[in-house]
Amino acid sequence: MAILSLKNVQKNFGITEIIRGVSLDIIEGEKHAIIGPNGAGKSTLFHLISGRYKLTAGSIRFKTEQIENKPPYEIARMGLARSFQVTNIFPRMNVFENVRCALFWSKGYRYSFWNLLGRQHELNDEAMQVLEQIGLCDKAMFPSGELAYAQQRALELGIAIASGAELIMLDEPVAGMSHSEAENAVELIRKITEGKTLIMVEHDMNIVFDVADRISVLVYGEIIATDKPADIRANPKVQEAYLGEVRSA
Amino acid sequence: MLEVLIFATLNGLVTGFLLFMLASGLTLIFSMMGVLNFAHASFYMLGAYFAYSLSLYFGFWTGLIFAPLIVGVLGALVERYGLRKVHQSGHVAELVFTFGLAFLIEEAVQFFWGRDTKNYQTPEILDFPLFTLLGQEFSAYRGFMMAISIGIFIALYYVLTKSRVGIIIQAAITHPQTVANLGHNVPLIFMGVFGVGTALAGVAGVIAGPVLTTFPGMAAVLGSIVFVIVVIGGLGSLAGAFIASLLIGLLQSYAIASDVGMPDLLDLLGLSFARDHPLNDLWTINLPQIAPVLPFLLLVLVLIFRPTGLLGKREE
Amino acid sequence: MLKVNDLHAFYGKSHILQGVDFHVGEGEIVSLLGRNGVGRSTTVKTIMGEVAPQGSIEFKGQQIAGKKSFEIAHLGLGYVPENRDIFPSLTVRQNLVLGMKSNKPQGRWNIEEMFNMFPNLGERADVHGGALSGGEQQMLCMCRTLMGDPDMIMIDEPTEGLAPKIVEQLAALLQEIAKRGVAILLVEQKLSIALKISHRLYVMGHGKIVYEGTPDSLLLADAVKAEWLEV
Amino acid sequence: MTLLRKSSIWIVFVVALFGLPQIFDSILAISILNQMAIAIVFALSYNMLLGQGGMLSFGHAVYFGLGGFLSVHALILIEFETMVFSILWIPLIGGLFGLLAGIFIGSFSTRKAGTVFAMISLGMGELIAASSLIFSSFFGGEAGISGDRTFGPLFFGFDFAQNIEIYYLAAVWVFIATLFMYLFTQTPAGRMANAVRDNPERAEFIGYSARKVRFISFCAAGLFAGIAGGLFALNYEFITEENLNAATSGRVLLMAYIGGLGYFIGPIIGAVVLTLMNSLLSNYSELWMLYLGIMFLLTVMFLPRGFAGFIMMHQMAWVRGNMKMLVKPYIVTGIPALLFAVCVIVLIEMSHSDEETFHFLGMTLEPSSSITWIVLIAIAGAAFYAVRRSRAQLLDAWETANAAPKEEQS
Amino acid sequence: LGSILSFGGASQAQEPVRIAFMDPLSGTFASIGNSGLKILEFAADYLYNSRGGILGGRMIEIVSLDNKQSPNETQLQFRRAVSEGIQIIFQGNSSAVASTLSQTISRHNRRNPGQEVLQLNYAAVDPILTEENCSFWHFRFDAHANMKLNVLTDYIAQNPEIKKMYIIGQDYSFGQVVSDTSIALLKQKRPDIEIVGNEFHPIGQVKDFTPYVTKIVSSGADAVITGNFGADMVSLARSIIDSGLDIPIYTFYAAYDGITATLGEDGKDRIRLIHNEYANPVPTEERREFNRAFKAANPNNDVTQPRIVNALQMLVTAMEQSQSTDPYDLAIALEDMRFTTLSGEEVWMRADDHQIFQGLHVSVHTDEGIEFDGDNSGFGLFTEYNVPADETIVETSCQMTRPRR
Ligand SMILES: Nc1ncnc2c1ncn2[C@@H]1O[C@H](COP(=O)(O)OP(=O)(O)OP(=O)(O)O)[C@@H](O)[C@H]1O
Ligand SMILES: Nc1ncnc2c1ncn2[C@@H]1O[C@H](COP(=O)(O)OP(=O)(O)OP(=O)(O)O)[C@@H](O)[C@H]1O
Ligand SMILES: [Mg+2]
Ligand SMILES: [Mg+2]
Repeated sequence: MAILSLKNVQKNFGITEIIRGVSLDIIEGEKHAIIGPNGAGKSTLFHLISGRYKLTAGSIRFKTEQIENKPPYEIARMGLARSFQVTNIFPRMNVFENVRCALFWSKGYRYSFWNLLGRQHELNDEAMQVLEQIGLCDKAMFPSGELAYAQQRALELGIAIASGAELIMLDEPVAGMSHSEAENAVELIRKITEGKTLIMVEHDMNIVFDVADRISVLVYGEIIATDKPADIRANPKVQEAYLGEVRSA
Repeated sequence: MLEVLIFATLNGLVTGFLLFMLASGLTLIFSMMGVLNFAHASFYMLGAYFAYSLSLYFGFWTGLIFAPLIVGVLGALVERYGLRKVHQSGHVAELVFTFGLAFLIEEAVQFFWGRDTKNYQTPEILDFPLFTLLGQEFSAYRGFMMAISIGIFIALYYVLTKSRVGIIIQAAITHPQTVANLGHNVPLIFMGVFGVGTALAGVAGVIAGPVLTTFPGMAAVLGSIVFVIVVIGGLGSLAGAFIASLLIGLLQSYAIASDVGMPDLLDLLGLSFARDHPLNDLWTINLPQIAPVLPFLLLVLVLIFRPTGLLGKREE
Repeated sequence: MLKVNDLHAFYGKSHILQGVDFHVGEGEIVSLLGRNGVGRSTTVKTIMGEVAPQGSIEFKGQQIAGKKSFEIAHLGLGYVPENRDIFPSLTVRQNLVLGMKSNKPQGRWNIEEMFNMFPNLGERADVHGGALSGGEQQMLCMCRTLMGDPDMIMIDEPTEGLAPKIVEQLAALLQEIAKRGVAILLVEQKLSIALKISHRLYVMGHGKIVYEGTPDSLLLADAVKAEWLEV
Repeated sequence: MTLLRKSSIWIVFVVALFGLPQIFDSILAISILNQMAIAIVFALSYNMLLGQGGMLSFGHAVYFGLGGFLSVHALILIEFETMVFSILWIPLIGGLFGLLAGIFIGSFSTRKAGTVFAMISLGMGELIAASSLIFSSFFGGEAGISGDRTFGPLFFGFDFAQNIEIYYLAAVWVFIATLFMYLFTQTPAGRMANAVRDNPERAEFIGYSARKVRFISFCAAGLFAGIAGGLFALNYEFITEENLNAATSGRVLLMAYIGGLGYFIGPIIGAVVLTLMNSLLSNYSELWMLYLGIMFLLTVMFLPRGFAGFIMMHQMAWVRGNMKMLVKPYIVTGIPALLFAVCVIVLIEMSHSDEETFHFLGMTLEPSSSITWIVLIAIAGAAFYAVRRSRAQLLDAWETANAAPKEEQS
Repeated sequence: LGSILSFGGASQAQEPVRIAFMDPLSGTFASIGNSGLKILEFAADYLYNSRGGILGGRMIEIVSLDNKQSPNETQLQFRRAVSEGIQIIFQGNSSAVASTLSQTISRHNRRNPGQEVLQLNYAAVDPILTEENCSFWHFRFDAHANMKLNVLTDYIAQNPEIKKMYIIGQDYSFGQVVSDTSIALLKQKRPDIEIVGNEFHPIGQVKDFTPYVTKIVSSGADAVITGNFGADMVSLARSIIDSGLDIPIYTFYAAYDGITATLGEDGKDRIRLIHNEYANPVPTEERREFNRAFKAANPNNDVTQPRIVNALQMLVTAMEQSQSTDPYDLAIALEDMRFTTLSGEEVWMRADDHQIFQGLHVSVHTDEGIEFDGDNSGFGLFTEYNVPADETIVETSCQMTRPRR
């Protein structure tokens, strides 16, 4: 049963059609990668799903509900977390706060102005665990805005995964990381998406091919193929549209 | 009745054009550089006072030329040695800085020119009625005011559309270093823009001084209304500021000219309340009474229903 | 063209560059490789005057250490930063216009040409830069620098977030640029493209140049690769 | 341990609140303390908006004022025994009304932050200030309305006729308000306020409606501003339009900013300092506004994070026990700086006063003789030069004092 | 801190009688306050301190307190005065401030017997201060608005040319009093005069008066009454003049502090002012000397409010009579006092409401026959119409509660 299913989703900005009728089913528990040339509409697709943009046409179902017209926060509350391609954190708060805020809603704190955070031990512990996972423990009290670029990417990831949502969407999670960092990140992604559903956009083919169960190729707002990695790699359309002759560097 | 309407319109336009002279400078400084310059009206006051002093010795026209220059230079210096330093610590810092500056200028003016109203007169040449309509004179000076204001609008519009200054400023607000890397001398541009902006305020002062009386409180009177205009017009839009100025000018002047008010409305509705009704104040309001706050009402409404302002593209 | 001698740079009290020496010749493509955080970006920023330099930086035989960024840019040195600083509130075209040093177009490049080279940008000429896709932003950033008609450009990690196909196009473009007599200093992590296009390359480690050579020689120098590059 | 340290600050606060009137017991001192008490609550409430919520408001006096007006009306009701309750609860009434006003205005003004919010607040401020002049039956026109706090049931025999009694009452309220405002920052709502301030968009993707988060802090700010207004009403037993106009809003902004927005105690410091300046300076010089203006400029330029920020700058040095390193440079720079300031002030005052002899700090100068001027200017110049010279060293000393000792560095 | 708070009062053999002068000394309204202060200080030195002081050698020390014309500041400054042990406060500007002060003082005096404070109001003319809200601790040394309007309307009534009257004023208590009263009085005295306009504009917020003037013109008015002061007065007058409208303007405050200079030639013979005490010609040598001496001491100021001098003189007389500086004794002594001013006129402080009665005059803004001009402009006020004190007397509704002693 598909946890997320897009039906003929379309998005125009003014006259330019960016997404031209994408239909896609994400099966519960799978690791799904979306690849495609720059400007194909991958991030836009993410924005549409997560409620940042309103769709021009089509419908999106998450779990049992239609979400195409919901504001981001309601979608997030349903258990859909995402990261951003361009780092998008709370720069003036320290790393720990960043992650803890990401935990509030899922832990049922909502808008409460009566429980004191100092007292919420298991919440704080959980936040620290997330920091451990993304390897920022030593920076816990460091203003996140002053972290080095790679570390900010890691935090970006941390905020996305903290809430332990069922569906996690990552937009180029390892962009700008070095190989070793990237490998750690991938390991982390594997670990935390155990038994969860993952959708990710990535340009680094090595990562895509070794993480993903299925891959969709988005070209100019249309999905030209959705398939197992091996078949995608073999698919000539995909090769000329995206991969080029460098199969995998 | 008719002539009231006609003159209300004329007065409204005059006020509008005058407001625009002020707003034009602030559009540069506030809506382009993003500096919440609360001292803008103070520079306007300085313009008036410098012009007054100059006019004592060299006559009005010298004042018209040099007072704005002096104000502009002052403005540039303020940017160079004050704002630039403050800029790094954000908008609120700039705001408080200009707060202090406004304070300072008002006090300085009282310090150097005293607290009395100054006898700053319109030039002889323009001291004749441009035309007399239904027994009322429309002084040439007011015509002159309009002309200058329109001139400013055209000149600025040309500069901002034809040159890259506009976009350079816009980019430099967020990415100064990058713009510098592309070979633009950002500090100089900022200094220049601020200078020009304040100079424009100076012009407004020179021209408004004689009609609106030159006294230490003249800045406070216009203080926040200028922001209202720029915001209603829409950040970053000169045309918007222009329209907003006229709009507000006319709005106020019509409100004053009209004698309608709650009582008339109640009559219309056939209602009437005892004089000791708790809301008596409300039932007796009339438009002229609330004319000065109408702009703020407009502001709130515009922002609620169109947060970008009338012609604003950018929304922060 | 560019000659850097014993260059030092600090962030606060932390000594980032500890004596960097290298040079770039006319129309040459030189790569600067190294792991994260070894100070490549800092090197470039220092040359550009963003970070206060200590040491000698000669550009076209002129000492530029201590000059202001915009002066350096006017001398003909272009810089494409790593974090795609496009101006989100400006349209693509305006972004490019900002790249020019004077109002009238001149020199090797003009906007139309750029749009032909990158159709994506052409289609979006009047879209706000902020709306561009990650990759498009990267391209726009480079085009903008070229509009300034530099004699040498320093590009910091241009391939980041680019689709493999585009990476190839980019490689081709860089070579094209070099053909037009623009020297290129390419700061990279991805060996592939660097090896493919650069004439010479330097490897950087902890604030120093630790290896200088040609692509072929580097391919053989396994020790260097193992220690200073992650492959 | 940390708990002890935290609470120790509060203990100090309480001691200060209730101890000061013992030391400074002149009528004027009490009056100043009362002003401070009010200003502290007001400034803190403002910081909930700007410092923590990132909402720049030009109309915060509205909630203060409305709270105050309601409180005075309550006093009047008590006086004529339409209502009977102890005036202890007056601030609460002010608070409730501030809250109501906050809920109403917040419902449409918190949709956006930034310029839009700022300008709506400006507009609403002006509108309400203006209507307060029009609806004179409720607001009493420019003369305002006044009540009398000595009616109503006694509280352990106190009728609060004396200002000192009111001060202690205020002090209690100040403590409560401050405590609650601090606790608010420690709750999810408080934290999300910071998050939304930093990045409203991202906040929406972790499940929070930025607007609602803003709305909550906005209402809270209204509540506490109202309480401050209530305290004002109790203290002065009257209130006028000027308590809800733009000038008052501006003043609270300055207090919060000068004190230091980034820190909880910032506004408290700001409130204390500005109140003192306001009440002490104003009677020593006609030109005090001028000096106030200058002080703002200098503070904004050289202490971008306010007084609190300046104090915090020494935290590291303190922790590392390096304060002594700073003593000498501070003296070296401080003395000429002080000298310079004095000279400038004397110059200004002299050129302003039209008496033929001019007394300052016991010295007597002749403004008429040019020597006086030359000498003063010379001294000022020298002092300024000295400051310029020594400033670098000061900064350097400060750097080293704050820098980690060698072994910690890596 | 305590020491900072207390002024280093000059230490003399006998400690001085300290009198507070509380008015705007900074900010927009400062010029009026400052000129008042200069007069009071000068009067104290010239009339008493330079002649061996009062009460057998005690000097008068004037303590200036800046209330910025704001009720709030007034409260603060009042507390300061009290903590300085000052018990006599001169205050004049803004009826709003005056009534705040009066209320505060009554409250304070009731709660702190033995530390009473006396309010000498030399300029706030809202009738209410000596009517419903009259207080035992408040004395007014200026004629209140109704008295002035009474005279002014008499004067207007004599002018048959005036058929249509336009009334414009600032939208606050005094402005409203002016409009209501003058309408009522004109109806009695000249039923034929039509009130063609009755306009209120907000204080100090009007940028440009032209729109109002437009209304005046189109209303066909041939005279204007206004209670405006300060910049609002100047702007209004200038706009009327600029619009080429040549009609008399009847005012309360259209002189001195820059206004006379600014109106200058344009205002000649158009602006008329209702006031007590004398302008030009000056009736007696004493006053002439006083004015000269003042001018010598303060070349840039004028004796704008002679009543301040009267107030001081009457206060001192009260002190000498009661041989005390205690507000209660002074109040008793001041009640019903008849006193001859420097202008040789006998004035009377009525006991029932503490309102002074003295001759009222309507003067015109001109440069002819001016001995003492305003702002050194050559222009000044020339008195055209005099009403002796006893004709200015009006009833009062004041029920004063007198404290027991
Ligand atoms: N608000 C907008 N207005 C106009 N065009 C837009 C807008 N947002 C996105 N686009 C365009 O839509 C296309 C898709 O953008 P998107 O960011 O989804 O690409 P992408 O697949 O993420 O590419 P990349 O891998 O480089 O990030 C781009 O060409 C971009 O210019
Ligand atoms: N603004 C800064 N303040 C303090 N330290 C910094 C700053 N920017 C960079 N650094 C530090 O300087 C070192 C070199 O940074 P730089 O960006 O040059 O690395 P790099 O070689 O470009 O690696 P990459 O770009 O892949 O992250 C890093 O350790 C980084 O943490
Ligand atoms: Mg993308
Ligand atoms: Mg880098």
